[in-house]
Formats: sequence, structure tokens, C-alpha cells
Amino acid sequence: MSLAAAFDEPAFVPYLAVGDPSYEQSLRYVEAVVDGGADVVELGLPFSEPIAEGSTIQSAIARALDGGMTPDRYFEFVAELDVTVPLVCMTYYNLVYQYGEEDGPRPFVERAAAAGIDGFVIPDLPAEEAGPLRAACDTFGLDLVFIVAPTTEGERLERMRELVSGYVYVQARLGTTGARNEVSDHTERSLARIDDWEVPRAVGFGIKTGDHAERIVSAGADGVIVGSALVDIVAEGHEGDEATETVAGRLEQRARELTRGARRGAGQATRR
Amino acid sequence: MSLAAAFDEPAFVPYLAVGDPSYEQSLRYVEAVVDGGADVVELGLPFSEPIAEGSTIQSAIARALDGGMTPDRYFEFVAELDVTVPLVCMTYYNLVYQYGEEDGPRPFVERAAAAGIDGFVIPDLPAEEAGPLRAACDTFGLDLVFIVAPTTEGERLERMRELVSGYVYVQARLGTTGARNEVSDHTERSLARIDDWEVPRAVGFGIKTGDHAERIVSAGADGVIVGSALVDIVAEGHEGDEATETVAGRLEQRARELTRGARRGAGQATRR
Amino acid sequence: MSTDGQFDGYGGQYVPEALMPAIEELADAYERYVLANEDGFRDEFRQRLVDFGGRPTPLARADQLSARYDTEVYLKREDLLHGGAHKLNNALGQVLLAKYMGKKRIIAETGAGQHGTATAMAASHLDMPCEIYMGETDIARQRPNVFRMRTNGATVTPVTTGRGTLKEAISETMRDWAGTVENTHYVIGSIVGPHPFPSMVREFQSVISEEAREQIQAEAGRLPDAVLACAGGGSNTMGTFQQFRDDPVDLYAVEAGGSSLSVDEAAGVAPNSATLSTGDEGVLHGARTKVLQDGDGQILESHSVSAGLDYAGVGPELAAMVDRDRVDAVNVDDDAALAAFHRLAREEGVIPALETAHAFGYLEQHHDELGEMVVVNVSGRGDKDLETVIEATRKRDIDVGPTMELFREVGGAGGGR
Amino acid sequence: MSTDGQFDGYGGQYVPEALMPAIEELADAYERYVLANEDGFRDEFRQRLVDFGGRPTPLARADQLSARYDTEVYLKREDLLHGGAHKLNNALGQVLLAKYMGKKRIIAETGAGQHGTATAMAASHLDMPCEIYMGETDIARQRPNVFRMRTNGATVTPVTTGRGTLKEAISETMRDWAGTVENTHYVIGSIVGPHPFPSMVREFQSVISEEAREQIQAEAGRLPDAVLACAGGGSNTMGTFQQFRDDPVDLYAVEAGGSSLSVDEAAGVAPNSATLSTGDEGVLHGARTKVLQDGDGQILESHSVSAGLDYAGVGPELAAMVDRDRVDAVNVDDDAALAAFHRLAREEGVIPALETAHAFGYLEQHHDELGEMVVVNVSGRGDKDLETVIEATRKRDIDVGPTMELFREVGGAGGGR
Ligand SMILES: Cc1ncc(COP(=O)(O)O)c(C=O)c1O
Ligand SMILES: Cc1ncc(COP(=O)(O)O)c(C=O)c1O
Repeated sequence: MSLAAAFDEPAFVPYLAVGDPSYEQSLRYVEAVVDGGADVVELGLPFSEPIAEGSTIQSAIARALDGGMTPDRYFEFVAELDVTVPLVCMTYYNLVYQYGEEDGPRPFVERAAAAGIDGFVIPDLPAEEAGPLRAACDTFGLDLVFIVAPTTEGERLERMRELVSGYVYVQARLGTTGARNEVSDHTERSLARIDDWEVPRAVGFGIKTGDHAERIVSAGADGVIVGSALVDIVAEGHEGDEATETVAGRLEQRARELTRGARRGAGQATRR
Repeated sequence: MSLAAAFDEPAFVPYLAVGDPSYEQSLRYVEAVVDGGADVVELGLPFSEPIAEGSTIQSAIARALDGGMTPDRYFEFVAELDVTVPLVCMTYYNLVYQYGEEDGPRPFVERAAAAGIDGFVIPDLPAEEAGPLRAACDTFGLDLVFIVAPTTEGERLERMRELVSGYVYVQARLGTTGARNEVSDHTERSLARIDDWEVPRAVGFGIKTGDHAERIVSAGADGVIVGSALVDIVAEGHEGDEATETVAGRLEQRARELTRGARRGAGQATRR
Repeated sequence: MSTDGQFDGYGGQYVPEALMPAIEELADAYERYVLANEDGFRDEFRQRLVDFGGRPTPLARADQLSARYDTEVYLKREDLLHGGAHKLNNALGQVLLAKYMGKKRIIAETGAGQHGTATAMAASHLDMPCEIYMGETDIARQRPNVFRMRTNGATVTPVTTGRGTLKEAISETMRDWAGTVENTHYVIGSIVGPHPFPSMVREFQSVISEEAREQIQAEAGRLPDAVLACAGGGSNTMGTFQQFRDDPVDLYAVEAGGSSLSVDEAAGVAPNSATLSTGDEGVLHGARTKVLQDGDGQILESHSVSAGLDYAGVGPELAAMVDRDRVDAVNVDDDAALAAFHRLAREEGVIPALETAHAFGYLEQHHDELGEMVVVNVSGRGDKDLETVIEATRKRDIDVGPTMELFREVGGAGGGR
Repeated sequence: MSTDGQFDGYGGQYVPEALMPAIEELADAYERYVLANEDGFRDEFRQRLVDFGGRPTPLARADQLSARYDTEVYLKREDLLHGGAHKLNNALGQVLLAKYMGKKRIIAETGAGQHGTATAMAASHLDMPCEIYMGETDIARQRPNVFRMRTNGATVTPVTTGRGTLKEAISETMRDWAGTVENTHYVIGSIVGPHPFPSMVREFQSVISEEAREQIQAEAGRLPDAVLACAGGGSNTMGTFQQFRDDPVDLYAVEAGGSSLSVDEAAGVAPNSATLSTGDEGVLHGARTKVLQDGDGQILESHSVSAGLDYAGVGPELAAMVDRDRVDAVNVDDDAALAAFHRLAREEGVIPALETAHAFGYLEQHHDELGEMVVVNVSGRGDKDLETVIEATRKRDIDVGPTMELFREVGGAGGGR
């Protein structure tokens, strides 16, 4: 299934850091969120300097790196995953750039495609610097998702619109990732600015509960992206030394709540 | 007996800090060095900043101050002393200057004369600043001793010659007080420079043994001044917690050795 | 030189989208105020460098070193700048620029505390609220610098994630900025980060070479044969080189060789910070540049006895100049830097920062290859490094170093604090 | 002013005879080289102050303090001098003079270490062997300064007599000098001691007021109404006042009021160092001057939170100027000085020495009596005082001070050293 097609219904898009806290547990957790209804999964490939992440995801990344996660292990992981939903690789540009013998993003994209990745989100790669990666994605038929921030405007917005594929990641508020209780009213305004884009609009940053998801979708989003709220569950399980299945169960349940929330929002959505 | 008259024979002039380590012990120690043959005694009045002293005498002064020595106690001490030799007060100018109600050295000199002091040595009072003290000494019939250093020459030497009375303290070598094993060959040269002075010439700094004393006198001195070598005996006794009489005995013996040394030198002296 | 932030393919703006408007706004402000002197920014900046910073700093012949090396050695004295290092040139420039831009708040990250203290001073001077992010490990290690920032009225926010050092502090500051860009300026401390930082910081620091070039000609009647400066991120280096770029003058960027140039990939550790010499191209903290990284592109932990050079990246412009052979990238190890620290202090009465000491370590080793006249930038003073140097000297056998007996005699290793 | 070392009866040369030739030789050298510029001494001195010391130091308006006090407040920035305090002006002058006199060795005493570090720097710069006497108690307390001297190649000789502090170190240095006068120069650190020291040190320090007087006229177009400087021995004070003496400018010497102005005669202790305000005439360390002493003339132990002001005497010339009402002797206590330390750091981005902070304490308390324009000399920087200030601030409740929580959070009281 193509990425865009996954948003036919209001989509739930979870993020998890691959290898957090271990390869095996991580495999199980990704399956759990898919079982809970995920329509797309963003799989974080841990980078040592995750400058765009809040402390929750920073810690997840540190756990994964401590557990020995590398790009190659990541691709094995993706290949081994037994899920049918589209998979997006979320990482930082240096890992994309360094991979393989030749300089540039092409070897990484080729390998990702082979492993089963459908697209990329690279938070430190603005549209201005994205030419080479866009080209490589085109070569191997992968999507390249961009993040639109509340402050993205004018020319920059136009450039992104030209380059984006799969879906657009709408940053609901300023700041880096991290769960918040309040859903920002930036959301509506942010969505309005890209009302006429051709790709689905998935909103992220700070979504925690089914209610949040519902409100976001009813504000016009085509999907919700949820990271920190899920990573928190992994972290708690890890700290509490809980059984993998217990944590997986909790993740699945939260995923289900979020999926339902998103679907509920659909009825009320008024696309302007 | 006048100070100068005490040098009829080659004189032994000991220095002790009054009140070191206690008032009573100090009384006994002064008597001991007189019993050993002292012709004049230099009695140190402790000052808090003894800039001209070596560490031996600095420590003696510190012990005396810790024991509560003050100018008034000092004068009591002098009055109480049961000795017949002339006594010289050795101290620093600030104590002389501050004493009594009125500013200036007069009250101090008056009080010292009453207590039985015959003269002064003030190491931080060069001839240039000595006018007021010289005048007060004249008023009360006391002597004022100056120190001639190896470096004192020309005009300065002349000024001192005019102001000095009692005896002249010839500093045998550069440096502050402190016992040395070698008698400096500065001595002869120093004495030669003041060959024609009217006052007796007592040599100090670094004299420790009867042999030293003998050599100094045979080099032309009219007397030897010995401080640190005696203070060392007091200090050892204090640190070793020895009986006052033991220490007094040792002081008396050393005094006798020094007196004899000085007298021995007389035979060989060739006054040029 | 370019104003688009590209240096032969190095540079660029690899930052989260949320920050793009801020750095575009900053690039615009840089061009208007800094380059075009709009509203007299440049004049005010230069005047404040004089009044508050104490510029110009002297350039003077080092008599003992000149004799030792049979080379005319001149010292450019950035150690005399307010705060004790060249860092203030940049901090003052950026805080003032933030004021011109109407920002209401200053943030910065700091590792060893040099950049943090410079920023706190500048913010205090210009009456701007200031928050400094610092890893908790670094806070514990750099107590005096933390206290300096605090007395200057800055908030020092401990960063407790990870190992609690510079890298975590950078992430945390980025995160703050991503949420507060509208009213906040992030003062980056070296010629690193996304455009316009590398160009802007170099511009603020170029006052060093502007003065030095004039001074050496006035004093020695000619240009030097070589200019030496230590390089961490490279702001001191680029500031010292800038005005000599078009001259027939050899430029040496001296990096920290640490304890060894070889890398322990398994542990993710480079026991040095010699990015120009041993790193390779990558993207770090907003720019494409040379980076200390493993084969996968994970950033290595760098190491140097001098905290201020201890960074796994380097300015993109400097990387480009090295590739073009305009700048020689060289390095000296911890031991040589320590010896040079002691040598400069003993021979010339100038106690250098440990960072600076690297430049003098290179001078010691290669003085006969540097021509007849050399300018060395004394990027900072060493007071901040005394404890480190005492410890490091005691562990080694450095013949130019003072013996440490005094410290053993009195109060033992911990001293009588 | 006189060249015979008498200031209305203060001054003179109360030293052991052995030293008289040395100070006569010095007085002669002072007149020839320093006053009459023989062999170009003065020119070389001034040039080295520029090249090595970083002169001129800035004079600049303090914007926040000016607003706070509704008074034009200007700061003269001696804290930017090499070494971090005005002390180098004098140390460099004397070491250079010793060189002109053909001396081969430098000695000095130091208490807190400021004068010792300045002397060690100057001696290193001029390639003269240097020995610094320091009480063993002070060595233990002032570890960083001891290390600075050692790295500059000076020998630091612990003095173990008495309490092992400044007074014992002075005696020891005198003793050394008395034995070595022929080849050795004793660098006295303030305008104290026998003639020619008070005049000579004032002369070396007067570069402060020479610059300040020109600068204030250039910047403000007129002379200030008042000039403030802290006073220990008084070198900073006299240096700051000298060129304003004939002007209609009020001069304030701010002494350390310590914890109280009253004296405990029984214990021999003055809990302050306010010699000008509370001392009386006596003879100390070679000069007749004001002294903290008991009724017998024994010198009291002085006290101040700032080690550099902690001295029981004061320069004779300054004492005379106070008696003549040309200088106002005032003082502020430890608490006010600490608060002023924090205030200047927070408001202006300048961390002053604790000595300096006293002048700002007086400004805070009396700004409305000082006229419309005030120059305050920032005699030194406060980096050396951080540990003292951290401790002292924690014990008090100073509302301008930063909270100390950070230090408690991270590593507890002892810090994470
Ligand atoms: C004294 C000194 N010199 C040099 C440097 C290195 O500066 P840069 O990283 O800009 O090369 C630092 C950094 O802290 C420093 O403090
Ligand atoms: C920074 C500073 N200011 C002032 C003083 C006092 O100097 P003076 O004793 O000459 O008055 C000192 C003395 O150490 C000092 O270090």
C-alpha cells in the first residue's frame, strides 16, 4: 500500500525508536501498535545527536544505541518485521549521508527500499538541502515526508509542497517532540495554510490521548502522529523491568484508543 | 657604670627577649647571663612586627607577646632585675613613639630611665629619623646606640658618628640576626671604617661560640653582641619543657664561654 | 567568502523546520546590520568592544620565545579581552544583534563554560535575560564558571539527559529555541551550526586579525610568514586568519591531538578532537562539515585535556579552507600542550588557556618550518585551567613544568581549600 | 608632593641600617630613571604597559548603574589589565627599574597572592629570577595564585613562623633583602614602606588617573564630580587620584569596614581594615603613617572579607591627604561589599574583585552625595574571589546575590571538584 493511501481513513501514525530498549522487545512493540490499529509506522533509526527530539525520545534513542542499534541492524529489523502497513524511516541526515561506500543518500535509500521502507522523515533536512535525497527517493520509488512548522510560510512552504510526497507532517506547535495535555489551537491555523496540498496532512507533536486525536482530526487533519506518549510506555516498562508482553499490551491498548479517537474525529471533520 | 665604661675590657653583650618564654623565667635567664660574665645586657622589648630579626628572635618575641609582655610589664621587669651591669633596651620605634599620652619618644625614655635602662638600640630607626629620640635621651642622660652595617658609608656614617653614644653596634655581615658558624671577614673591614670613632665598637650578628668571640675581638672589636645563640638555648629549653634552672645553667655556661673568648681575644687585638 | 552559507559544499542549514524561519530571519539581520551596518550596528558593536571588551588587545614580540626559536614570535593577546578569551567578541556581537532584531531573551549552551560566561557577561551588559544550558556533569566540573554566569544574572539550567555534557546541552538549547524562536536568540559560540552562524561568528571574530594585521605591520614593518591559532570549532582560528587570507601568509589551525589520533570505533570514542586532520565529511549540528564519526555516521565522543577544544565537529568554512590548502590543519597532543602551557607561562609571564597552549605546542615542534616571523593568537588566559593543569602535570613528567612539591607540602593533593 | 619622602610628617625611612644604602640607591634610581626618564626608562615602561599589560584600559559609562542612581557612573577598567588587577602597573615598573639598576634578582612578599602573581608575571616577562615569600597559611588558602606564580617560574617560599600570614612574609622578605641588597630588589606592592616606595609606587600607578582624566573629558566633555577607589595600602587609590588632585573633584578612598569598626584590644584584633578612618599615627614597615594599633603601639590583626584590603597600615601620602581633607576616608562593611560584588556582576556584566566591590558598596549607599558624575576604579577582577564569595554569600541573606541552589543540587557544598 502506498503511504498516501494509508490515510484514506483518518490515520493513526505511531513513532517508535527501533531497538528501544532491545531489538527483540522493539520488534514486539512495533507489532503491538500495528495490532492496535496503526495505519503507518514511523520507525526511528537512532542517531547520536538527535537535535530535534525532546527528552523522552532522546532517552529512547540512547537506550537503543546502548543496545547496539546500527543502520544495518535497523534494516534487518525492518526486513524481519511481520506487518503489512507502510513503514517510514525517521532519522537524521548524517546517517543517510554516510551509509555505504559512495557519498550521498543513494546507498541508504536503496538499502532501505530493499528492507521494506516506504518513505522518510528527516527532521534536520529542510527542503533547501533535500534535493539529493528527493532524487534518490524517486529512483527507488520511496516517499519523502516534510515537516511543516507553525512558522513555515511563503516561499519555503511552496518549495516543500513541490518536494513532498507520501504525507505532510504538520507540527502542531513550536518546540520539539514531547507529550502535552493541551492540543494547541495552532493546529487549525497550520492546517489552513496547506489546505490545498495534494498529500494527506498528518498532525504531530504533543498528542497523547484518543480525545486529542479526535480533536485534531475534527480540526481537519488526515491523521495523527504519536511518538512521546508511546515511548513513555516503553520507558516505564523498561524502568519497571516489566514483562515484554505487559508493555506490548499497554501499547496496543493505547494504539487502539488513538486509532479510535482519530476515526471518531472523521465524522466531525469539516475540510475547508 | 656608664655604657662606654663597660667596654674597658673586651665586653660580652648578650641579647635576650624580655618575657621569653615567661616573665619569671626570663628574669632568671637574664641573671644567668650576667652571672656568666655579661658586661652589658640588651633587653628586647617585644614588638609585633620585628622586621629586623631572624626567625629565632622572631619566635622569641612571639613567645613573649603570647605570655602577655607589654611595655609597662617590661619596665617592671627592668626595675625588678637584680643585676649591676648597664642595660640597653632594644625595641622598635613604634613602641617608643606610642608610649604615654603625648606623641613622640620622650615619655618612653623618661619611663625607661626611671626603670633603670641605660641606653637604646632601635633597629628600625636610622640616624635620619633619630633626632627626637636623641634629644629625649640627652634630656634623661641615656645613650643611643646605632647599628653600622657593612654597607653604611660616607655621609650616613658621619651622621651616625655625630649621634651615637654608649657604643656602636657593628653588624658583622649582611642579613638579619641569626647564628652562623663562620665569622665573616666583613668584620675587619667594618671595624676599619670606624677606627677613629670615640665610642667602643661592639660586633654582632652571627656570633655563637667562644672562638668566634675571640676572633672578633682579636680583629679589633671592643666587644661582642650575642643574641640568637642564647635565644636558641631558651627556645630548646621551652620546647623540651626543661627546668628553668637547667636552662639558666646552660645560658650561664655559654655566657662564660663567650666572655672568656672575648677576653682571650684582647691579648691579640691590634688596634689600627 | 559567500553569503549563502556554502563553502565549497560545506555549510548549509540542516536544522529542524521549526528553526528555519529563525535562521532565515537571522541571515537577513546579519546581512543588514552586520554586513551593511544598518542603524549603525557595526559602529555600536565596535565601540562596545572597545569600552566593555577592552579592545584593541596588544600584539607584542615575545622576547624569550623569539630567542629560543631564533624566529620573531609575536603574541596577539586575546587573553586580555574581558572575560579572558576571544569568546566575548562573538557573544557581544550576537547579543547586540539580538537586541537590534527586537529579541527579548538570550539562550546559549556551554560545555566548559567559556562561551556561557562570555554570553552571560554580554547579556548582563546589554540588559537581556539570559539562560544557559549546561550538562549536569559539566556543572559539577566547572563550578567557577557556573558561578560566574550566575553572578552575571544568567539562569544556568542543568541538563540531566545522557551523560550530562555538551552534546546534551546543545540538544536542549535547540529544543528551547525551537519553542521560543519568536522572541529568543540562540547565541552559538563558534563558527559552527547552520548558516548564518559560521559566517556571522567569523565576522565578529575577524576583529582579531584586523587588529593583528595592522599591528604587525606597524611594529615589524611587514606581514608575518605564518599565523598560528588553536582550533576547536574554529572561531578563534577564523577570526585570527580572516584578514590574512589574501596575503602570502601561511595559516596554521592547531587542533587537539588528545592522547592519540586513532579511534576506538567500538566504544564510539576518538581520544582527540582533531576533526580537520582525522574527521570526514558529515552533517552535524546544522551544517555539513568535517566530523569525527564512525563508519555508520554516528558521532564519536571527542577528547582533549582542554575542554574548549573538545568538540567532534568544526566550522564548515575552516574545513573548506583546509581542503583548498589555504589553511594547514595540524595538531599537537595533550602532553605537548601541557608543556607549552608551562613554557609560555615561565618564559613570557603569560599563562595561556589550555586551548591556546596547543598553538604554542606546535610552535615548539615546528618553529623551523614557519619562516622568520610568526604571529600566535593567545586565544585565552589559563586561570580557568589551573586545577586541570595541576592534576595533569602531577601525573606526567614535564620538564618545563614547576615541581608540585609545594602543593604536596602544604595541604596535600586536595589543597587547603 | 615631595621627593624627600615626607608627607606632612608622614613617610620617612624607618628601616634597619643594612637596608638604608639600598633604599638610598633606590631613591636615586627613582629620581633618575622614573622621574627624569634617564636611559628612556619611562618610555620603555609605558610601552611595556601597552604591549604586555594591555593599556590603556577602557573608561566607559555603566548604563545600568547610571540609571539606578540617576548619576553618570563611569567605570575605569583596571580589571582588564594583564593579571586581572592594577597591581601589574607597579610590579612591572619596579622589576624594570631593578633591571635598569643592574639588580639580578627580584623578591616580594604576598598575602592573598595578587601582588605576588603580578610580580611573578613581570619578572617572567623581563627574564629576572624571582622569589616570593608567602605565609604557609596563605599558601594553603590561595592555591590558585600560588600555582600562577609557580607556573610563571617564580620560587614560592613558604614562611612558617607565627601564623604564617602576610606579616611574617613581610619580615621574611625584609630579612632576605637585608642579606642580599647588593644584587636584589624588593618589590613592595603598595604605596607603603620606606621612601621612595610610596612615591614610586604612586608614580607607577598614576597611569590610571592619567588615562581616566583624559578619557572622561573625551567621553563626557568634563571632569567628574567625584572619583572613588578602594583602599588597602592605597596604591590603587593614589593611582586613581593622582591626576585629579589639582582638580575640583572629590576623592573618596573606600576602606574595608570588615564586620565592625570597633576594636578588640585584648585579643589584638581589629575586625576591619579601616586604617584611615580608625587608625592613628605610628611607624609600621618602614614609614610613619596611620596604623591599626593598640594603646601600646602593638600592631593589631586586621580583618576583611577581601584579602587584598586586609592590612593594618596605609600609605603615608594617602594618610596626609586625608588629614588635609583632600581625600575623604570612608568605609563599607563586608556585607555591603558582597552585595555590591553581586550588583556590579549582575547589572553590568563585570565581576569585580572583592576589594573593588567596596568602592561600589559606597556608591550604593551614598550616590546622592557624590554629584552628577562619578568615576569608579574597577581595581581588579573577581575570578580570584569566587570561592570566598560563594561561601560568604551562602552564609548571608543577600537579596542581589544569585541563589545558591544550583550548587546545592549539583555536588553539594564542596562542589563537584
Ligand atoms: C581560550 C579558548 N581558545 C580557543 C577556544 C576554541 O574556540 P573555537 O571552538 O571557536 O575554535 C576556546 C573555546 O572555548 C577557548 O576558550
Ligand atoms: C583588586 C585589588 N584592588 C585593590 C587592592 C588594594 O590595593 P592597595 O593595597 O594598593 O590599596 C588590591 C590588593 O591586593 C587588589 O588586589
